[in-house]
This record gives sequence, structure tokens and C-alpha cells, in this order.
Amino acid sequence: MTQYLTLEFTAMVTGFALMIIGLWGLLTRKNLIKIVIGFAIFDTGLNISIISMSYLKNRTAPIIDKSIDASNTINLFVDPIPQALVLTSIVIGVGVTALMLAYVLRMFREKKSLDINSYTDLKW
Amino acid sequence: MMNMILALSFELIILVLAIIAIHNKSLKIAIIATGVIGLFASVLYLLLAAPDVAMTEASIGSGLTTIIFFYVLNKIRKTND
Amino acid sequence: MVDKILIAAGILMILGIFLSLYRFIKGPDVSNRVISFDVMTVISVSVIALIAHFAGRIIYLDVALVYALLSFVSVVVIARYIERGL
Amino acid sequence: MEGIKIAGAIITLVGAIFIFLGGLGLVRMPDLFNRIQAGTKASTLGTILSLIGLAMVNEGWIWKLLIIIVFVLITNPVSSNMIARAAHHRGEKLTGQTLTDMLEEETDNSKEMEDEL
Repeated sequence: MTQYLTLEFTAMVTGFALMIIGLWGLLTRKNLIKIVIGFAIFDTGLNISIISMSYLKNRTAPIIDKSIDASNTINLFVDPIPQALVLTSIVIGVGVTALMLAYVLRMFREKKSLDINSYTDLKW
Repeated sequence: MMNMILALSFELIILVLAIIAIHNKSLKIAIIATGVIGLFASVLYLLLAAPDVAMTEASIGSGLTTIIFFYVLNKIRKTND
Repeated sequence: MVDKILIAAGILMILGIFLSLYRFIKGPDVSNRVISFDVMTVISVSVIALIAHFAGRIIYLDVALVYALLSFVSVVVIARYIERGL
Repeated sequence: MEGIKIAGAIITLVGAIFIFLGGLGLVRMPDLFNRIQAGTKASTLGTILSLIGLAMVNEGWIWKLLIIIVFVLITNPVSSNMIARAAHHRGEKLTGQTLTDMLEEETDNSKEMEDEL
């Protein structure tokens, strides 16, 4: 029991639970803005689970300043590569969210409705 | 031990707020709950030793996302009137 | 000695965050939830400073600096939205 | 040197007690404006006290913590003032024990309380 009660394991469980909750909102809600909110929650969960892969116990952030022994950084720092990936992923996530909201605004001006059941142009 | 208590509390708060954000009827409450999820996710990144990601999430994920959502809601309300 | 007193302070701050989360869950309308959001951001600044003390890195304080600068912008936008007209 | 550190830790504990009382006031107060008063003011004082205490515990951190204190003092009253003015403009009900309302003549009561957007 106690070997599962670590920082990285609980953070990874939280990340996957957030992804499942976001997917639930993305699939079952009828409102268009609620779908975009579900996508934003899914994005946050994905970033948390990637960051929790890079954490190593009893180590510190990969930034050199006066309190760090600069000749021994390989034994002091966590892995900086997933942090750089997530830093890019957050910015791209905001861009995708803004694009989805722009489409929501155009669709609302076309049909005057936010309900997804009223968009039936491709059915016949 | 202090980091463990803080991390467990913030993970519980994040899950409760995510369920509120999906399950509630009102759109404004869902958007504010998404902003609070970004806030506590940023503190969780800081506990996982990534202060640069925490800074980006604090300014973009918690600030800019809320502003974009409310801008679109304002446009929709003006079109309705 | 110092660390034990600071752990007690951190547990009190966590209890404050849980009380404002209760107001966020129960609050009757949007205004109460915005106040709860504001209080949570203010408490988070001191929690981040406490994390920086336990990690022993001064670079963690920059996150608290970003919070203290940028947390009020979204609250101001929500308040202007409630007042009709962004 | 050790005495200064213990004094700083005790100041941080006092700040944490103020933060806890702010959260308790957010739960217990009967009205929106009383909740703004209790929550925001008490937690701002608690944050400033705990930052001062941490500056006494760790030497060399005082300048960055002073900058954070100045930013909290500038930005936090702005946001709570904006929430209070928007709620009063929207026609929020006061509790029965409030005696004076200085902004009463500016309130437009024709707006509906809760709409869907």
C-alpha cells in the first residue's frame, strides 16, 4: 500500500482521472461550449500525466543558481525533456481552444443556437 | 511529508472541481471551475519540480483561457439581444 | 522546531482552501463563486511561498510573483461580464 | 539567530490563522458583501504576515518577498472592489441587519437576477 503513496504515482492517477472526466464531458454534453470545456480539462489531465513521468524522488528543478553545486547536476536534477514538451503543449492547447471557440461563434451566428442537435446539415 | 499532504489535497480539489465543471448546468460556473482547475494544476506542477511549466500554466491556462471563454460568451449574448 | 511550526501553518492554509471550496460547491449564484476563486488565488500565493521554503529554492518564488500580478485580471473580466458589457 | 527564525515561524503561523479565519468567514457570513469583507481582507492580511515571517526565516529572500507583498497590496483591493460593484449594480439583496446603503440611488432594479448566459 505504502509504495503507491508517492508523489508521482498519485499525480499520474489524477491526470488519467482528469482525462476520463474530460472525455465524459466531451461525449455526453449537448452544449457546444461545454464540449470545448471538456476538451480543456482533457488537455490539463494530459499535461499532468506527462509531467509526473519526469519526477524523480528527492531531486529539484533543473535551473542552476547559487544554491546548486554546478559540477554535480546529473545527480541533483529531474528530467528536463518532458517539461520542455509540456511547455509547448500548453501553448498549443490554448491555440486549439481559441480556434474551437471561433468555430462555435461562427456556428452560433449561422443557426442562433448552441444545441448540437440543431446542426443537422449533413444528414439526409 | 508536507509535500505529500499538499499534493493529496490539491488532487482531491482538482477532481471535485472537474466533476462540478462537467455536471453543472450553468456555463459561467463551468468556466470559473475550469480556471480554478488551472490554478491548482499549476501548484501541482510546482510540487513536481517544474517551476517553468507552473509559470506558463498560471498565466496562460488560468488567465488567458478564462478571458477567451468570457469574450466568446459576451459576443453570443450581444448577438442574442 | 521551525519546520514543525511551518507544517502546522501549512495545514491551516489547506483547511482555509477547503472552506472556500465548500463555498464554491454550495454558493447560490455566480458572484459567491467568484469571491471563492479570488480567495483561493490569494491563499495559493502563501502556499507557494511555503513550498519554496520547504524546497529551499528561491526560484520557486517567481511563480508566486506571477500569481500576484496576473490573478486579478480574470476576476476583473468576470466582474465586468456580470455587470453587462465587457 | 535561532530566535529570529522561531519568531518568523510564529509570525507565519499567525498569518495562517488569519487565512483560516478568512475561509471560515466565507462559510459563515449571511450575505454576499459580508463574505467579500471577511474573505478578502482577512486572507490579504494573512498572506502579508506569512510572507513577512518567511522573509525572517530565510535570509536573502527579503527583496523578492517585498515585491510580492507590494503586488498583492496593489491588485487584491481592485478585484474585490470590482466584484462588489458588479454585484450591487446587478441588484444583489442585502441582509436584514444592514442599515445604510450609500449606493442605493444608482441601483437599477429593472434587471432580472439570473439569466441563462
